[in-house]
Amino acid sequence: MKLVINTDPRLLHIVRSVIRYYAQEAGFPEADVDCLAMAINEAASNVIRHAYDNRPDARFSLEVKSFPDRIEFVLEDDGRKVKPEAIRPRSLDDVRPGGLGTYFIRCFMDESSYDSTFTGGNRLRMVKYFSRRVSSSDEGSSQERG
Amino acid sequence: MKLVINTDPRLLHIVRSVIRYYAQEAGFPEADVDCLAMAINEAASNVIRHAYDNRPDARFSLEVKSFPDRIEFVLEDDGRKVKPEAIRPRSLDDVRPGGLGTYFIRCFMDESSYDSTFTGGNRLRMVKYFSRRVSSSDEGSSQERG
Amino acid sequence: MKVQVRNVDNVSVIDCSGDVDLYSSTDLRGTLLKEMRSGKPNVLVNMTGVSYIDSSGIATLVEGLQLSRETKTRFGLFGLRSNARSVLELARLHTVFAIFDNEKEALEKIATTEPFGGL
Amino acid sequence: MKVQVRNVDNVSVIDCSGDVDLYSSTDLRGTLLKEMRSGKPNVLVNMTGVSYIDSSGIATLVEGLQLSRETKTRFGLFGLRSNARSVLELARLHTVFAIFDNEKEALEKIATTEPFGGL
Ligand SMILES: Nc1ncnc2c1ncn2[C@@H]1O[C@H](COP(=O)(O)OP(=O)(O)O)[C@@H](O)[C@H]1O
Ligand SMILES: Nc1ncnc2c1ncn2[C@@H]1O[C@H](COP(=O)(O)OP(=O)(O)O)[C@@H](O)[C@H]1O
Repeated sequence: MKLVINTDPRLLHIVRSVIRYYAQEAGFPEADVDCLAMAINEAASNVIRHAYDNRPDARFSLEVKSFPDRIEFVLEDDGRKVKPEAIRPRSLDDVRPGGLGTYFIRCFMDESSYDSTFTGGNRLRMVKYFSRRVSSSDEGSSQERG
Repeated sequence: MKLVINTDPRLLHIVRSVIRYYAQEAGFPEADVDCLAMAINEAASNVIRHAYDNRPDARFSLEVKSFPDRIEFVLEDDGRKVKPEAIRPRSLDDVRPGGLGTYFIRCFMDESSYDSTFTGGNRLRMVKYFSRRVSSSDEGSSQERG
Repeated sequence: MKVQVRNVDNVSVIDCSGDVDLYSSTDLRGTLLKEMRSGKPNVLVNMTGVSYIDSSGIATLVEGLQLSRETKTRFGLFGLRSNARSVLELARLHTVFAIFDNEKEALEKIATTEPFGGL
Repeated sequence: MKVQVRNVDNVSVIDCSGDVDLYSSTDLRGTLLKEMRSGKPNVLVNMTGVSYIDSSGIATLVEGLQLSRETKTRFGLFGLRSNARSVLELARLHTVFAIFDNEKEALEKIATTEPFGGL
């Protein structure tokens, strides 16, 4: 499935509905379906807020691909390039508004990384495996890019 | 905007939401927004039922393009080719279930036609002008293809 | 969409809410045809909560109307919102259904409504 | 999402329902900050109808919490569904908010809740 829509927060509910459908179809339990919808909602919200400074008339695309062992989400935009090192989820001791989106993405996805070879704006790839792998590489560097 | 999704009736509400958003953005009054959402809902339902015989795992695409004078919708599928001459909205004197979808499309759109040069399955293009043109050609042949 | 059946005296009231489309109309169809086939003398569809109805929903209601003639069920609709009413009018079907404004009127009049001969 | 304010004695109850996301959280933010700035002594957010809340909704609540310290407003939440509660827990924010089970408990306890010193 692929969706190319405006960077308008009023369309986020559509993003969540579509993700919920494909996550359910892929066989994820309801709790994971909620988490995946939320993670993609957060990633799309960040595109709107950070890559496009809340411009509602730009575009981004979202692709969902199901595989036997995983589901993959690819979000592409044509906005300002993210400096992956700038994306640092806030420390949880820090009670302030903000910094939660990337933290939720990291919680809900097994992998999340920006494609440094992408020539447009940003290409964020997120992966969720059917039975969540818990390995040291997951907990560490590969997630910190998300 | 472009959407490529499964031929699953459970996704039709998403099609309607997306169309409503773009029709509103284009500036159509609420009554027209409802009609456009319904027309595309009918066209997509027909793809699911007739081009794919209710297979939920095929795909179709929907594209919406706004122009200064009109909004265009293009629905593409890879299913069985429609014989345009087979599409005949039922006569309104005929009380039976069915035959209404293409009638509603004809009522709500100013133009609607299958692209005979399309090499895949079907490519249905529908157009709505901002101030509905009422001309003899509209009432006649160009709509009967819908 | 949600579909639920209530029995009010000898009338089956089918409460529908939400969008009636190709997906959800199968639920309404199942319930409607079941109520008629089970020999209920009067069946009403409560459309108060129906925010959207498309051709598959209309087709379902027409199917109900056709079956009601066979099963001799008195069949009516009530509580149509303006968009549902417009869709029925556009399809020129508003005259073939017994349409009541609200539940009170529908319950009062359904038993004395002429069985439909329009089909 | 819908946001509405009710006054129950000297408590402002902000009823929210639907999805709180980047689009709708601006409504909640506006209402929440306005109630606090207008000098209401107690503000409660009724989350009973909130089916979804994302980071922008949580950020809005945290902003309310921060402002409540400046304006000396007692601020609490009630009626959280399990998914809203999980999201707050995941963010480790469930302990910084005064969270009540339901409106009755919230109204009884809000006036005697310690003002928050956790920020
Ligand atoms: N798509 C993006 N484009 C550019 N910068 C981003 C993007 N996503 C996240 N960031 C950066 O990462 C930071 C943390 O993001 P996040 O955890 O979502 O919290 P918030 O957006 O509320 O600050 C942001 O403040 C921003 O600097
Ligand atoms: N996308 C399509 N592909 C193939 N045939 C179609 C398509 N759309 C419509 N048709 C044909 O046109 C007829 C009328 O369609 P419609 O007015 O929507 O009513 P119904 O689908 O209920 O018969 C259909 O029965 C079908 O034969």
